[in-house]
Amino acid sequence: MQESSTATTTNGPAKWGMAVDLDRCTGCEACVTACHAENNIPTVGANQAAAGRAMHWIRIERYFEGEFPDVHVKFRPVLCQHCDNAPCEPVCPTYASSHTDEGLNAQVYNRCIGTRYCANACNYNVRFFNWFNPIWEKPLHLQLNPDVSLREVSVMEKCTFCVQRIKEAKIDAKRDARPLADGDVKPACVQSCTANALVFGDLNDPESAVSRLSRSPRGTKLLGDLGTQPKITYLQREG
Amino acid sequence: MSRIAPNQMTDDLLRPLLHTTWKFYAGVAVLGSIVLAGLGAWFYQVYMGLGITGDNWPVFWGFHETNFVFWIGISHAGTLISAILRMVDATWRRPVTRCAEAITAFALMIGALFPLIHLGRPWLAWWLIPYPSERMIWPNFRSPLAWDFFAINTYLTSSLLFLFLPMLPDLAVVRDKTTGLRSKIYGLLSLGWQGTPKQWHRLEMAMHIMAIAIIPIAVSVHTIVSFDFSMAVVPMWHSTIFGPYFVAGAIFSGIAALIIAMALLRKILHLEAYLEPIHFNNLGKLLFTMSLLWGYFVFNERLTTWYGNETHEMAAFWITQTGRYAPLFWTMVFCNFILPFPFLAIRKLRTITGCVIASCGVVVGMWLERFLIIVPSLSTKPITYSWGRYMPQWPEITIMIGSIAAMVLLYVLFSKFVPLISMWEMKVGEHPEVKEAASVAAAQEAGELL
Amino acid sequence: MDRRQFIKLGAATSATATLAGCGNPENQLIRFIPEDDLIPGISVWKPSICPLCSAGCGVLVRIMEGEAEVIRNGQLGLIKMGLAKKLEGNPQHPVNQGKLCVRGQAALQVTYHPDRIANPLKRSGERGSGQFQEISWDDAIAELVSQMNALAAANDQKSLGFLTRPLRGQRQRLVAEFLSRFGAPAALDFEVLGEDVMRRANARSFGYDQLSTFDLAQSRYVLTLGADFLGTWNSPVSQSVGYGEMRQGRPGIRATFVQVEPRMSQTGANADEWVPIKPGTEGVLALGLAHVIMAARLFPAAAAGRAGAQVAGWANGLPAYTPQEVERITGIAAARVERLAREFAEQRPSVAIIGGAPLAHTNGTFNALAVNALNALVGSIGQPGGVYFTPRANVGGAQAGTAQAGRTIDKVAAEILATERSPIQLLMLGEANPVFGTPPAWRVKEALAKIPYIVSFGNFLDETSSLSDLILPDHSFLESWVDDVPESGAMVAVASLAPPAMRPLHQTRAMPDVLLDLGRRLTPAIELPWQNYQAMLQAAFSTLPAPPAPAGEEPADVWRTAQAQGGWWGEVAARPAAAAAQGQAPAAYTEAQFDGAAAEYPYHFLPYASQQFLDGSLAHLPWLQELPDVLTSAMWSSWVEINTQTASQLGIVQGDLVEVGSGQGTLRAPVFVSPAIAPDVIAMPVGQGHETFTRYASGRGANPISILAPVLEAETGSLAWAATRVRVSKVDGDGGLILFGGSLREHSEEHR
Amino acid sequence: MRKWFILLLTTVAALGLGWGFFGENGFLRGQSNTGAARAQTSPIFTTAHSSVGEAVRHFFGIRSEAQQPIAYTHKAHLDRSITCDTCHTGVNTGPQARIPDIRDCMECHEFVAMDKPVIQQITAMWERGEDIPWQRVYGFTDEAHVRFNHAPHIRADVECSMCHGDVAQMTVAERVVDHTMGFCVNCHTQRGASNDCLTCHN
Repeated sequence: MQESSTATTTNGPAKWGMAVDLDRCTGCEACVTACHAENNIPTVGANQAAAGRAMHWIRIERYFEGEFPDVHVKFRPVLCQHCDNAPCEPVCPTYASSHTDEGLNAQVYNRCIGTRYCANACNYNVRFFNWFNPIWEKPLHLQLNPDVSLREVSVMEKCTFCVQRIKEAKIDAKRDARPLADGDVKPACVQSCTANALVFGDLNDPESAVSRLSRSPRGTKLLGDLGTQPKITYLQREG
Repeated sequence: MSRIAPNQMTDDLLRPLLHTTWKFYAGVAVLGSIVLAGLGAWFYQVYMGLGITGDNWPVFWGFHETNFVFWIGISHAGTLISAILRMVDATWRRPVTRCAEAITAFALMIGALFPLIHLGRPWLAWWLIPYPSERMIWPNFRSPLAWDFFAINTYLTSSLLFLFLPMLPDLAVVRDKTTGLRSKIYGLLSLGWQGTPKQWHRLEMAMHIMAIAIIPIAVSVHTIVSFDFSMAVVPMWHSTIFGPYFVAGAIFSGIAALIIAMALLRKILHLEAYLEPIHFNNLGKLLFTMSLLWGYFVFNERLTTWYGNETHEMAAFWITQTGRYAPLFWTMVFCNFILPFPFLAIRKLRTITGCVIASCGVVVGMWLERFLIIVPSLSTKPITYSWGRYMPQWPEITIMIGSIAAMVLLYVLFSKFVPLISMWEMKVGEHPEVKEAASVAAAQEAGELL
Repeated sequence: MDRRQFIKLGAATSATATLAGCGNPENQLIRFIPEDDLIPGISVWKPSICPLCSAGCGVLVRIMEGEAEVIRNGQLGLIKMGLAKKLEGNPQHPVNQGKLCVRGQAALQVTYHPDRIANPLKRSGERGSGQFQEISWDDAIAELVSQMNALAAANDQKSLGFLTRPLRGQRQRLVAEFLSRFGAPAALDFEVLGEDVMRRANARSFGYDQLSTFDLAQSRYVLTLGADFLGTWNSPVSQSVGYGEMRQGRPGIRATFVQVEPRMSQTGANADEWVPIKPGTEGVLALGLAHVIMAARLFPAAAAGRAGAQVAGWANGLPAYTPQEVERITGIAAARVERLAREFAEQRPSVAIIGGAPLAHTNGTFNALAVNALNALVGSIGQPGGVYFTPRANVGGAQAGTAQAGRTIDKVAAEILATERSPIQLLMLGEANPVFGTPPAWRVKEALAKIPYIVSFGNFLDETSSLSDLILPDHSFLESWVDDVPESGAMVAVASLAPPAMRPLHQTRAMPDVLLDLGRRLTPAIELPWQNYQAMLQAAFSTLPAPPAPAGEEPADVWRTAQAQGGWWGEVAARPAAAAAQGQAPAAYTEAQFDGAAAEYPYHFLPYASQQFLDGSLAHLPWLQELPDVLTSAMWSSWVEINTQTASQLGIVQGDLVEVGSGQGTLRAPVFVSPAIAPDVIAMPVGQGHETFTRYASGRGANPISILAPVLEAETGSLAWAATRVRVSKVDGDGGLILFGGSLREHSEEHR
Repeated sequence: MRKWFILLLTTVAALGLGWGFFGENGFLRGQSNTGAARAQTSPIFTTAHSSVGEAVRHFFGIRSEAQQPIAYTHKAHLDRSITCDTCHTGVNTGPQARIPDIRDCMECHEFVAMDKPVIQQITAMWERGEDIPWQRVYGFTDEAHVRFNHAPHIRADVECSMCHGDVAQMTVAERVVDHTMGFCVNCHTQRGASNDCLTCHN
């Protein structure tokens, strides 16, 4: 990622967003496991996976196009789009799903009472429910990231844009009395992305890498016509 | 309508209260154990988590929500019969009102439980109550689920009042007919009803106000229940027709439930003299109207979706029309429309049996309708990669059966403690000279009659 | 209350506190004095090396304080220690440049696996029954010493065997030294999906006995034959980084990427053009392209130099490989061959990559040589955007000899089975699992069972290590000194190195230290010049040149810098290409041979390295089991891929259970009906089907290797794992295919 | 005639339902993306609480007081001009304040106050290689999902005693401040700090 000296904290709150270059994405799924490791996402096991309870905050969607031999495949990493006009937020009766100043779709686990309405309202199906209380078979619990809380039974969870990393970067920047630079925050998926297909940053900073990519003529929004105003821009493949 | 002497009437209608057979205990025991099984399943679900149900990603709602909408729908029986017919002063309603109002109250109690049952963490449901706290967080008033909370509570309160108010004179009769503790309890319940002209006047006034008030409440409740779906941008949910569609469906299933309940009561409590074919005939006509209305709504909903040909909607459309859920869809159409049609449209078939058969079809069909609104749409949301499916598991089936048993049990117990046919309204109806009981004298006479 | 009473009270509450302990049994354990100085909540990043595949990516380990159950002085208790929490790519490392693949991310779970062997174990039941009892390290070492002493006493040192997956760096050197000083033959290495064919071809074509490195970032045209270079093959992270740049890294320039393979791999799914080809004819296509290029006089035959000389008929412009002839053999239309050839020659720098199944046919070396010659023809060797050979850092002086050439597991197994007394009396087993990874016809399990004594250094009980008599569990890579010399993936020489990132969680010991210890205890002792493995590494790395220091400063200490940054990397004098071996006939096309008659077994069986489990050695990691396979979205399953039309002819729908039979046996697995596979090919990922391999992998799915025929690649003698033909029939039963994704296809109008 | 008609229609309805639920393409059967959907519990899941009693205690926020193994007096130490962060290191640089282990004690008590029985008790533990099993006095429950970071609070000049009470005057530290959400929110409001949910919860 390019280093940029532009300040982002000086002009009000950031607006975190992501650009996904589908021409770079290889479908390697490094992001998927990186996300599991970073965010303490439970492994549900074969039976639960068969019952449709597998949890992947980010997934690589695969679509076949055409028939043999003229067949093509489209990969698309889908994670929470952190919509500015998010369908999941108004429906939650307790504000467990709410919008933050920095444009994140927050899921506040302790406030969640498990109506699962947000998951129904979400058009992207990126919300996952803890159907049971997860445990980690010892000593797998030692792998857990202490910066991310463990969600208990009957709580909805989803991609947070690795808010723990955002918070840490902000605290560090404030400690050092410097503005947050572009590239200071990298969610786990972005950091692992082998082909640099994922770019994260502040959309309020017009010079940030993500802003520049989001203005690309290749840029589209997923289900953009639904008016959800997602903050993830997909750069379409060329050729 | 044959005339029944007031005393005979009192005896007939109070018989269940004063004489208890072994059949009652057996019935309560059987129903009670089914209800306990349902409760047990619920507690097991709370203990283990919702994973024991068939809900999954992406079909996060299934049987619990279907049952919620279904029972709230059933609860619309009382509103129509009691309130509307009371307002237009349709006299044939008199023996039917209390049966209908009881259905409203009980179905609503059970229906209102389902949002709790479906919650992952029901012990936190009190967060929906807007109380001030130092944490400075309120419930989200933008959420249709919060609207549900208020709507259902309002409806439950008002329909309990609506059931209870006209019960006062009858409770007073029971008070006078019994002795000891029972008399005291009924005394408390009858709130000191003495049948004075002032009391009659106030009761009439209250009933008029309630009848007027409860109609918009009932309409709004099911409209708000429909908002649970239509507010979400989910294929086939996001529809302007859902409000009236749900209200019509609710009244439809409510009448059907009422017909079934009346037929059972007539048989079991030997009320042949009170619940006459004319009542079934009239309700059958109403049911027929609603069936046509329902058919009209379904046709509208389907046609506009199909004609609109919007990609995401079409997935949910075809899966019910020709896909995995098509058998259920066509069964629903059969039960709600094709089956009731001959029984309700042809006068010769619109007998008590005919009406009951049609009603059974409607109850099943309307349950399927709710299921078909919820599950197919959720399994075919816009992102095709996340398409999924749903299969109920034993806990939710047990809870559903338990809820049906609870309905019957509540009804059985109710019939044990309160006369199921409003005695005073019957008497007023049977003796037209007291019908224009606006004057003090007439009211007094009515009081004496009791 | 006076002070004495107060203290008494304190003591009493302490007793109750430890007993009551909030109902948490952990609180009843004693706590040991911490050995690390860590501040809770603050992460420290330490370098390490990912050991899961041969790419050798550098990682950074996030260490944070946590509380773990450990045994100290024979007592179980809790200790606050530094625990690895997350692995990230090491941004400084030349191979992976800060990135880490899906398997590398999951490598964390190797250390924390619930079924990891925590103590030395001694067999207590029948061999292979999986019954072991814990013994102390002293007893375990003593037992092994007495076994080895017995060999030495009988002057039978030659019957000590060492079976391992290919080792590199100082580990390999140590094992080699140990064996040679004991008098044992060199280690026998085993890898399921080995790359011997590619190395042999590179040695013949270019004089480098190693895998190639591709400068994809600067390529304009990439033509791949079978190699899953973005997923599982060679150095996937390095290649993925290059791929990203090749697509969108240069303003206005976007490389074209063509993938030729009969079953669309993850890599093929990214191609601009996917070309299905008849299995085993890949080399013919390469020569067909060369023919067109030479015929059009875009490049002269001589441009291919030495690589061209390895191919029969090259100098004459390959007259036998006209587009029409290529069409007949490969099934690719002649016009397409011509077009691809022109594109390949004109959009330069262009590069052709071959790997995977094309090399696992009987004519694998031919295929590889053909592609090497094609690359050489268009001048892609050692040029930007082309093929490179990673320079080798000379760590610790001359490398001890590699594994005994030509001595492969199948030959050794046959030898053991053929003789009354096994030629191997004592087998040391590294992390290799040949029982799982060899065709049944080789009877490796039977052979191993004939060895009187097997000692394993493995971390897990798998099909092979469960046959052992003694298990001396190794540290995980995070707990030990690690080093590596990546074979490919970097443009500069790399020698990775890292100290332990965390303290050992269990009662394990590092295998190199066990060997050194063992050597000292033997009679006669083996005199190795190092006290421990750390000392050996220090000695070796100190020989590397220090990085140039700024003027006026002391040159940095290589040993310290390497530890801090995760290794040493830099320019070294390029190794001269080895002289061409004499007497090797130029390769000519011979039709690939398949086991099984086409009439009886109508389909080519194509096993492939799974994205999650590679060759099956990672099937024990729950994160990888639950990872949806990117093309099928299958989790916790194995499956066979069948073409849509073939499936409908056979009356098979998605998820049906089928039986796949070869001349060697049958297996059952659910079907994934795919439009992206040739109709005459049945593909199946390797990885599942373990009998014994921890709670997560045991008894799950089927192992395609179990029906492979023992066909060998003609020149190298390595297993031709793509040379089996099969038949398929639908059988009754629950397929048990678990898919994460719903529909295979998108709404056509969606996502404009 | 009518009976037959009724029977026919009922049969049709029953068959329709049966077809819907169990038929070839019925919603209780057939292939799905999730395979044969099975919803039984998997061994890697458990209920959130080990007993109903524990669940009820959690619900009402009842937590047992910490009972320390050693009656450590904060007052005696702080009176000797030792500051909080002497032992609770990391509090001004990172999220957590370290709870000192026996090595910190022995740094002084290898030389100081050796005659006291409690010190002898500690020395004995030290010699056995054991750490003192201090119990956490404060700390949030898992259900609170709070990720508290000490350092920014210290940098914002929040006194330790603000949240932990006047430990300097305590013998054994006690939980004297109730760390409710209201407590945090009030202070954040007064000081103009963010009251966004994610400030504390993630």
